[in-house]
Amino acid sequence: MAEPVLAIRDLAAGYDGRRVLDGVDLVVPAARLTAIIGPNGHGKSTLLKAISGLVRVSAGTIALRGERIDGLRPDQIVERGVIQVPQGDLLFPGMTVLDNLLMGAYRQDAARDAGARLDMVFALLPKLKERRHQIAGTLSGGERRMCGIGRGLMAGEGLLMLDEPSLGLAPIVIDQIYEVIFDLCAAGRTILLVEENAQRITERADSIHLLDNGRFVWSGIGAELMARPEIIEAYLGA
Amino acid sequence: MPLLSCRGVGKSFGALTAVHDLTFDVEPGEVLGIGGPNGAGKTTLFEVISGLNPATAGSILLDGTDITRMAPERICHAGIARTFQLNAGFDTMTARENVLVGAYFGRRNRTMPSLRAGRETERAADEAMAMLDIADRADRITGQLPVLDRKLLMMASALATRPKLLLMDEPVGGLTAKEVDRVMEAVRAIRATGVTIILIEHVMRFLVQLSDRVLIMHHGEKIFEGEPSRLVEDRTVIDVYLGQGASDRLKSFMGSREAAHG
Amino acid sequence: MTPVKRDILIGLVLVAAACAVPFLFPGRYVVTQATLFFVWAVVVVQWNLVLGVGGIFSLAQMALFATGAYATAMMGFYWKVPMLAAIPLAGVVTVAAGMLIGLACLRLRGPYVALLTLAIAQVLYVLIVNDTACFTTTGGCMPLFGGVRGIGQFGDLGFRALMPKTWHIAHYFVALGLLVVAVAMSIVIIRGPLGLAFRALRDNPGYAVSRGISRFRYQLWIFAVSAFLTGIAGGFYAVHFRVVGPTVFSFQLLLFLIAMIVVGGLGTIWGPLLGAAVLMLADEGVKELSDYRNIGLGLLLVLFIILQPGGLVRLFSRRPKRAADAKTG
Amino acid sequence: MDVFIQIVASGLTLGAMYAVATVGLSLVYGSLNMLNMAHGAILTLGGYLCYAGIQHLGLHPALALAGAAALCAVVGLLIYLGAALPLLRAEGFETNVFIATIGIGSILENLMLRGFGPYPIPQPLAVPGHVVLGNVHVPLQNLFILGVAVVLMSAVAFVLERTRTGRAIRATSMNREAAQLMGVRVGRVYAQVLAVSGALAAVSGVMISSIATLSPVMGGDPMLKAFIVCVVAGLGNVYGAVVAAIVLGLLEAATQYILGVRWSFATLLLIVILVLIWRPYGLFGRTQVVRL
Repeated sequence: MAEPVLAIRDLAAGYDGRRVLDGVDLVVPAARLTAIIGPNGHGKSTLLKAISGLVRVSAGTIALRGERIDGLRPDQIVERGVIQVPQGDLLFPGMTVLDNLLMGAYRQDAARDAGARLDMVFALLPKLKERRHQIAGTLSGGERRMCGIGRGLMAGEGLLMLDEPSLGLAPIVIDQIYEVIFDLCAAGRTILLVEENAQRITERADSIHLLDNGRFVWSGIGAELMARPEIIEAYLGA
Repeated sequence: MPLLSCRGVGKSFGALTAVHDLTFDVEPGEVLGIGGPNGAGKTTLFEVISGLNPATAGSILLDGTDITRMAPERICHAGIARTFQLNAGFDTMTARENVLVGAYFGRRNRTMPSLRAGRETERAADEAMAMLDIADRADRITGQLPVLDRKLLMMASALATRPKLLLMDEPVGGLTAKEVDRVMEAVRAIRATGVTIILIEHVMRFLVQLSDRVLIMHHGEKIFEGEPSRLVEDRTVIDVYLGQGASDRLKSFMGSREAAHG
Repeated sequence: MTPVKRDILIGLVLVAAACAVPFLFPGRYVVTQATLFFVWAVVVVQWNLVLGVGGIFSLAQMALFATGAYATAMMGFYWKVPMLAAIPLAGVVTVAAGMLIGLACLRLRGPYVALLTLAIAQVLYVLIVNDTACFTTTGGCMPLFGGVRGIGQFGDLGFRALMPKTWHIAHYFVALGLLVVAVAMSIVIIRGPLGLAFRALRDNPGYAVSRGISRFRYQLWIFAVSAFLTGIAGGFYAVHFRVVGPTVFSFQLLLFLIAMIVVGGLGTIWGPLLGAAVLMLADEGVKELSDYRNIGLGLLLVLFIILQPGGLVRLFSRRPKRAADAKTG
Repeated sequence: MDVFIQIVASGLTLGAMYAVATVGLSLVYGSLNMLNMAHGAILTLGGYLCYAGIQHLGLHPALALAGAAALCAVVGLLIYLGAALPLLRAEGFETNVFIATIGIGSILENLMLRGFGPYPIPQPLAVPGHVVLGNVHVPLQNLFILGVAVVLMSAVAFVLERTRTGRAIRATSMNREAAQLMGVRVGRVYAQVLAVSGALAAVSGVMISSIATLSPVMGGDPMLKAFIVCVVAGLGNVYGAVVAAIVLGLLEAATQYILGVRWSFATLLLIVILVLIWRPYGLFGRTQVVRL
């Protein structure tokens, strides 16, 4: 098998003294959709933050294409091509949509072909083109999410991590967002996705990992998960 | 007479209307569940009822008394207590002190506070903690408690104000299925003491099992009001909120429950 | 042992030790410095209620102290009010001033409070210093607030006449008495319902309000309560030094006092007291440095905040790490 | 009419000085939530360094000004490395850094007291001559100050709006975590902002001392006014601060003329209190809805 894009071994991380992740192992293969599911408040977002360097890693290693990135600053990690679309969008509220997107291309090598990438993002998310001069703080929930994803795409190639892209959205908007995500997969993008609703991704994800109480308790493909209703019942509820 | 009566309640922030012309009643002893997409104005409705962010239109009556423009602490004294979406707490204080705040200040207006909280207040706080089964956490610092304990603590301090009406904003957000069951038990116990409850929740299992009646909001307006079982038959609700998938799952869940009880 | 009982025990031991001081060190210098220490300790213990317990970043405490001092002096100077009546009256005047400041800060968040209160103190200073118009001419030109030179000759507690040799010991015990009252008040407030309300409002104002605590009422309470003894301490300071001038507004003094609270431990009962003691001693120590004294104190303050952000009192605390700092965010 | 020109001329000069003094303060608060209480001392230091450069080293005034700005930028950088950076790691940053910078300001002020003595010294950097508008003699010094301020403000605006660094600063001040996720090295942004703020403080210190005098405590008054400007504009709002500074300068000139110097500061304060009661987050500040 080809070298994975991301390999995490025995990772422990948390916030001042409180350990949220303990003994996490994860492999994200290239050009695949890897999904993390599990109840809220059990470390999914913390894991993405630890990968991005926002949360300090207290033990274990994170390697990007064989090169260790744990312990690096967030900007260094982004510079190496680990892009996160955070939960709750975290747009720059006082900037226009266009400026938000251009901030996405802040990385040195993304800045060079920002123009071409902008066309690509506008083609993928036409709503953003309409709204490009609007101040981001005044967008509706669905538009904000699209702006957040578009901003992530502006950063160029690399690992794309999406933290609950469907959170708090009306089902119709969720469908649109997932259409974009699946399109990106089909185009060969490596994606690490955190999602609360397992059903939504069981058919499309290449591998699914169930995170509970700071560690992975089950891994497999979607069909296997559907065959184990007791797992869904115990961890995710109906 | 209904315990709570909202008449044409509206709330706008400048040009943005968060809640629009909302009318509904809550009968004493009832549990009303509120659902709807994020940004539908559910939490804003709670802000309006609890007075933290007063209504810009309409009126709200509690037991026939107009509380629309009352200060939030007055509304608390009048008998409405609330829990919050995020795990609000007095983080540097002990769990017991958190509940004492509710027991001492939440029941009546204290213009001239006494030098000590007093026996009765302390007993009320201990009772509220015992009811939610968190008495053993009394001396822990609140900021260091795990999520479930913080949520139960928030409920205990609400109960300590001896409310007629309890507003609960996503009481099981971020909890595992097992923890959801524990909160569900707690809510049933609270209800058994005669407290009327309005709860906002996205976890439909929780919402439909506890509620006598469900109200669905969308873009600040009421798009559905009725029994939980009718939720999955309503086209609008499915279209804007549940989606076909969630609706089917809910239907089968309720079906299995019927079968189990019947 | 309950916390209150422990506090009372600590308090009794300290008072007993303090009573022995004038007999162990009969020299005037030690007793006078200790008296000054008591005065500053009263101020920081009260200030700590606002700053540490209430989490309200008010820098107006020295302006309140000045209010008490000026009110005492002016009552004595203009109306010949006896000092025993003037000082408590000045306390009441200070309470009114404190409540006004509390009212002005009611809707403001952390740094805005700091700026507003600092500006209020500064404007009082500027008004007093710039005032050169003669208000009376008895005994030379005298502006209403005394101008740069301040106000003198307004009266005395009477100890100087009564015991010309040992009046400073009498003042020592008066100041000690004030401090005992101040600490007792601080214990009652921090451990009682008022403290519960103040801390609740500090930790989470929105949540506190929804649990029935009126922000308006308790903000006024906290400013009123902490103003009263601060004003009285100001009055005593005026009587003790027999003159009040605009130096009480000095930024160095403000810094010195705020350093006491921070070094000792914000929001705790004994922290400010400990900090006051440590800084008075440190000040004594750097006196040799004369001109470099303020630099030394500044360095001390900066190092303390960076190395021991919770204050000295945390070293004695058995409790696990506790966020005692004011939440301004 | 002459009175009007007089007020506008001195008001604009005051406003220009306050704007330069305020922008740095506002930038720092906007990006770090740090209220830099040492700002006034840095401002004074700038004035003295320029004086020392001209008087003792015999530098060309422009060179002395640039040198003062550069050295004060270093002081800003040192404050970041020595105080802000370690405090950012602990809880209660806003409170701690506030008090720590009070201490730093006091240290600087006392060092200057030691180095330059307590007595006021004239600032040698002066532009002689004046122009006549109507019947009013407007000193060239005032126009020079106005010119420098306009250039500096334009430069700051250009950097903020048009450069990669500027976008990073704005992004960091709007959302620190999001900026990090875009690849912004926020530590460097903080250092840059404090350095720029130090340099601007130095320039404003030179300006202020050139129409008044140099003394170790001269920074207190402009810092307080800079705070007032910040508060009126809404903390961290850079452009609002420029507008508020100019309005404040004009207002101060007008009240000085109408009520006399003695009451002008009290009047300004009254206005601030009223503004804060009317809008607790300042004129251009956004009200934050706190969700629980």
